[in-house]
Amino acid sequence: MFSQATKTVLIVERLIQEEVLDLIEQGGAKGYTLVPGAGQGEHGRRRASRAAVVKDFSIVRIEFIMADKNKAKAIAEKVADTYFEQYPGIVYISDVEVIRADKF
Amino acid sequence: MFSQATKTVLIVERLIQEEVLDLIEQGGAKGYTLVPGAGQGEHGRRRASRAAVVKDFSIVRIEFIMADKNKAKAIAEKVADTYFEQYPGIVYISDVEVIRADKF
Amino acid sequence: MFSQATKTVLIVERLIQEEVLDLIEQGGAKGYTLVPGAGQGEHGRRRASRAAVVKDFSIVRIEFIMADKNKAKAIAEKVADTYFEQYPGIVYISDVEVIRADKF
Amino acid sequence: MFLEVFTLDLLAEFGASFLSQLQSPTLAFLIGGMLLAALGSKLTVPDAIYQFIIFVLLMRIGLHGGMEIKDADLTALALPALMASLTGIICVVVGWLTLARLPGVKFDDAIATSGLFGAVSASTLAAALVVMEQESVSYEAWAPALYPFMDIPALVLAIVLASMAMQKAKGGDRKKVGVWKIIKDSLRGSALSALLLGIAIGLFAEPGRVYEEFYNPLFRGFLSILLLIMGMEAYSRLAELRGVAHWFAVYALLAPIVHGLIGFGLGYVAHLLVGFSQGGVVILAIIAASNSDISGPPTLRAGIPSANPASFIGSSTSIGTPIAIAVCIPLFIALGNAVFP
Amino acid sequence: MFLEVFTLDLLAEFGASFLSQLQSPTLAFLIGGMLLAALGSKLTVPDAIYQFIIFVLLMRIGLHGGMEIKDADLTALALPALMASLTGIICVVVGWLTLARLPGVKFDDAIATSGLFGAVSASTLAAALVVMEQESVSYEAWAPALYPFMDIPALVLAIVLASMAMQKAKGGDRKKVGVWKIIKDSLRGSALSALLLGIAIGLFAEPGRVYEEFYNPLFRGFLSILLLIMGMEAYSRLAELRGVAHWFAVYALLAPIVHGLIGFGLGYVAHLLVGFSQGGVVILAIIAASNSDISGPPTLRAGIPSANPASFIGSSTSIGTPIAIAVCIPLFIALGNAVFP
Amino acid sequence: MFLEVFTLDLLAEFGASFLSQLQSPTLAFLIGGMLLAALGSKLTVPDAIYQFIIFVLLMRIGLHGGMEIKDADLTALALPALMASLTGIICVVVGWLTLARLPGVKFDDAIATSGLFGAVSASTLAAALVVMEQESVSYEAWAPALYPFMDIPALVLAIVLASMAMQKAKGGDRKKVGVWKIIKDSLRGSALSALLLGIAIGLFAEPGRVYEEFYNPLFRGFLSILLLIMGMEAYSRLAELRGVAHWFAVYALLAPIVHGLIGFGLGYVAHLLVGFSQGGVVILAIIAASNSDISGPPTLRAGIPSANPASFIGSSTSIGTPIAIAVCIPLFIALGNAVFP
Ligand SMILES: Nc1ncnc2c1ncn2[C@@H]1O[C@H](COP(=O)(O)O)[C@@H](O)[C@H]1O
Ligand SMILES: Nc1ncnc2c1ncn2[C@@H]1O[C@H](COP(=O)(O)O)[C@@H](O)[C@H]1O
Ligand SMILES: Nc1ncnc2c1ncn2[C@@H]1O[C@H](COP(=O)(O)O)[C@@H](O)[C@H]1O
Ligand code: NA
Ligand code: NA
Ligand code: NA
Repeated sequence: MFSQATKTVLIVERLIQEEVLDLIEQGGAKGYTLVPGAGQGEHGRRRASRAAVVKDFSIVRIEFIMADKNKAKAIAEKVADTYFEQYPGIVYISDVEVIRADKF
Repeated sequence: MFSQATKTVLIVERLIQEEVLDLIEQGGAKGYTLVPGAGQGEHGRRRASRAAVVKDFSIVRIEFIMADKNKAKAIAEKVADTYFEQYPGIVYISDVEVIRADKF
Repeated sequence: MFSQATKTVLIVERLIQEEVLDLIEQGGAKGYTLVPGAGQGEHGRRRASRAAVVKDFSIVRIEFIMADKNKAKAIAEKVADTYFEQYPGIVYISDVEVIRADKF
Repeated sequence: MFLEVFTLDLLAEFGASFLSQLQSPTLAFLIGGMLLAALGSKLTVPDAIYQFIIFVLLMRIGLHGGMEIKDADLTALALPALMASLTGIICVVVGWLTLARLPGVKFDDAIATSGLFGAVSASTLAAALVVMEQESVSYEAWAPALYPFMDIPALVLAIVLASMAMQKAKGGDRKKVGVWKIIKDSLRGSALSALLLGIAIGLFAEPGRVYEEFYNPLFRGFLSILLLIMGMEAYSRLAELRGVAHWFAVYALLAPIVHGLIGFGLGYVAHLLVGFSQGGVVILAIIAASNSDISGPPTLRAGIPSANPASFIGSSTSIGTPIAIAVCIPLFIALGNAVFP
Repeated sequence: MFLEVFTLDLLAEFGASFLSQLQSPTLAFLIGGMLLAALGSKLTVPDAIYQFIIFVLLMRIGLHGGMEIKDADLTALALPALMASLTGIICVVVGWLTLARLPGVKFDDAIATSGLFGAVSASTLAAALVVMEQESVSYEAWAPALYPFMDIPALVLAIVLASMAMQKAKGGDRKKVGVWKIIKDSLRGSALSALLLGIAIGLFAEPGRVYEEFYNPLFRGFLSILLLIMGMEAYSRLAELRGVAHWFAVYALLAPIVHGLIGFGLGYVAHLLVGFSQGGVVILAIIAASNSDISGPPTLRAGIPSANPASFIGSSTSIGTPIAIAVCIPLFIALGNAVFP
Repeated sequence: MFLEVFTLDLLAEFGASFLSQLQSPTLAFLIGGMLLAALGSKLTVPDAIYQFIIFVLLMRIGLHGGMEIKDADLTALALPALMASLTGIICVVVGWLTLARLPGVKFDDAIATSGLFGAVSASTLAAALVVMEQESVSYEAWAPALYPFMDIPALVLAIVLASMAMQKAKGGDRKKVGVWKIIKDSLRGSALSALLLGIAIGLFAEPGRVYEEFYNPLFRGFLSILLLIMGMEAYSRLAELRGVAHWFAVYALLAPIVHGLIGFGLGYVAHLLVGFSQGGVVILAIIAASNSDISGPPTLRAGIPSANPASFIGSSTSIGTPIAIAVCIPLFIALGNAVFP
């Protein structure tokens, strides 16, 4: 019942969220899940719950599962190339097992 | 100090959250963690931060760690069988290493 | 373009969040991401969205990626040793592949 | 000839009432919300605020009702409550006989949609009360409490119809529909809970001061923001409608008016029989015209899981609610003024 | 004979006051919240709203106090403040001598619980002020500022007792308790911060208008919602109590009344010595009867990590707070009326 | 000699106005917020409340403006609007000629900072309106609507300058800057959207009652909380400034005053030419002195991605905003009183 798939996680600022989601869809992913958060990295700390005077600089964690690892890698690379020179963010992938492989 | 365990992630609508959590407990998991979110899939897009006029249709991401992979798979299959024909949602599992194996 | 790295996930109460983040930084991680949540474990259930009369007892899920697995394990062990005897929480690690390895 | 004059009168009255409504902030905020969404504004009302607004509005309506009915003759409520239930049931039956039989329309989607349009919207009710107060149309203090009497039968009937159809299709053993569970689910929804809590506190305690100092002054303002949200929702869910048969859009356009007329008619019967007031009849018509936006969708989703939410939520949020607020509120107030002496 | 008449008088007074309290929305909302939770309602107040309500209530109390004490003689505060501290300390000692010695009760859990019940609840204080205003019991403007003088010593003492016990158990080198850290933690908590900020702004600026237009009008309404939340919390945490020794429930039932009497007594001494007002004594009694719900729990959790939060939070939220609000507020107002001429 | 008297007068006036401002809650809340953050208080205002406050404040300003300009002569707006745009442009040019040329200052960071300080802060505008009302300085109802006329040109110019410089550096083919996209982005931001929505509803509907009952009464109170947030933000972003060239701090100290004087001067020209009122000139000066805190940062971030947000956000939030509110509001009101007869 379980089959191999690839999970990709993208952590980016809300500012570029819509554009990143577009890249994910264009890259062939059939879905994604997004949770709001906070974080710290090279570009400084971002808080979660406090009044975010600048909403667009808070963090979202986007994950999507794809059956085809190469397609997933291609999306990850595309996002990294397009944005990560100038905008904060990270991306990583890992192997997972899914039920209903045709969904991904 | 580290030992093998299985992480299962379930992404479902808040509408069936309580029932899914019950299945997780009945399946023998000793705990779970839940974060609210948003997402897109076959059944359309769901937003996060905006006024969710219909609260129950927003997404939750539930993860639970179990030492016994077979039990984890059984829960995942049970949830998929019970709900994923009619309700939106996905499930995947992956291997992790935990500290304090007896906790899981 | 992809290289190996280790993802560590810490799920703890907000009460000790700042101290845990300090340990992560001291351990050499260059960043982390944090999402607020809810959960259940040995120490009882914690809800997410409802008025959290005691804010500090809600749950945060902290993840950080490091290129060096041993350093990651050291942080995980340090947190577990320092807090998990008396405070609720879990930690697990898993392998991931990252782009831009020098960032981690 | 008499009818003609009457119709002209009604049209004139409606025209005037509608024009003044356009000036009224109620409608302006609804349209404003649509415009903002259409123009891609980033303005959003946080979910926490939305929940709070619903709570305060329904508490206000409930407290007011509860305090007023303390010394009301509640037997007078019986017949209007019956009429409200009848209206809810007839509306769903109408949908079952029309929408569900149209080509290209999935049966379950149609029944779920009928259930939603048979049920009641708390926001539309709140908007109606503000406009009626403005136009000094008075009503029985308990009239807003007719809400659950219409809401619950409509939801229950829709779910029962859908599951009967499924059993027929599948044959096999009859799975019982948990009617009581549906009723409980409805009453436990956040909007009805707040309404009932307000009524109870109004009845049994003395909340006059907190009502005057807090709940009442916030009513108009919070309603304006709620309408803004409704407008934004209406626009941004339009897209969902695209994937759905066009009949849903047609239904969503007409059902509020037809349902409102059914409610008005049955309310008028109650007027003739037990003297149900003009304002009461108008409220009955408007809640009939409204469609459930808070507790209806999850109840129907849980009860008819095979129905596609895009069909019922899209059509109600994007078309049904704006029609109910922008057209039906002025229409039935005008109708009341025309019909009642 | 005199005592008997006095007691009867007090009982009659208390009965009347209690009955009127049941009518008062304060209690109605608390009970309403319990009922909602018990009936499984989905109504919830979002966390953001809860935080905001606490902020506005405490700012309102602080601003009012700050503006009033501008020209007050603050030396009069000294003795009542001392009495407040004494009350906090005695309450913890009482718990240490009773609850902590009972069979089946873990020492650390008992001390943490005593600390919580020795400390002060901002919500109960707010509710008391509204009821007292209603019943026209007047008090020194600075009386609400007694809060930290009772709250902090209680928390500090509990943590010190727990860590002394642990050192004794473990033997070995004495780890110093950071008393100053506990004080800082308490003062930095969101409730006390807002109270102190309000006092400071009331003292040094001229916030009269924003107080009159915003903070004061929202007071009653926000309090009603806070009590609703408290009621919901009380019910939903009852389950937690089950896993804990029954003595915690008994303690939570009695401690508010006993602590209130201690506070009342010491307040009365201050009345005799420096003329502390009737209302001031009542406030002292009620905050003594209350138990900390915002900053206390995390402070105790951090300070006594070995204590099981279910014991101290369950008993305070589910039993202590309802008793303090529903029983102790009318009780000590009635006692004040009976004792003072 | 005359100048001397004038300066003394102005200083005296400013001194008095400043002292009374220190008493005014406006400033007290700002300073209170800083103190809370500095002392490590856990008090925070939830994000949802912050969003709601911004919405209500801007709607209030917009509704008021919209209702008042219904029968105003809008041609009178033309010249002040031009002056506002000119001010925005000149302010950015000043930054380009000074800050951007200083040693150790990255060009892109400097231009982004200049854009932010050339643009407008809704919060500062709201604070200014409250203080002006208090001191009975009257202005044209449409004066707050000058906001976008200054805000947008400043942001557009900064982004154009930065991208021209980048093209020069890189050589190669000229990538066109999407000016229209920047304008749309600005107008779609939550603050400007709410302001424009309020103006539209004020103009086309009759929101008088909801304005009087809801938006206006909340204005002062919500502003007090917004200032508290601003104060907390100012303190907690100070740390970010450390990694950045000191020139940014110097610029952030001086720019508000210089920009305010530019705005005052150009406003005064409009006064001489078309009779722009004293209050209008003061508003122009104060919005010139302010720096954008809501829509500016993301617009600049998207438009000048190479700029380090710590430089522009740190300096504006931590230094620019406090200076604008605490120094520039009283300064330019006093200047107005001194200069106008
Ligand atoms: N090593 C890391 N592990 C987990 N999350 C990270 C890491 N580095 C950066 N992030 C996340 O990515 C965001 C942007 O990172 P950066 O581009 O490094 O500023 C941060 O705010 C974090 O949320
Ligand atoms: N490929 C995917 N990757 C990540 N999350 C997904 C994916 N597909 C679906 N989801 C999540 O599961 C929810 C329901 O999916 P669906 O049943 O496809 O509508 C969506 O709203 C997403 O949050
Ligand atoms: N098996 C588990 N899987 C996932 N999360 C868990 C698990 N056990 C505990 N947690 C999380 O860790 C928190 C504290 O756990 P505990 O120390 O077991 O009370 C819980 O509230 C959960 O959020
Ligand atoms: Na209906
Ligand atoms: Na106490
Ligand atoms: Na400016």
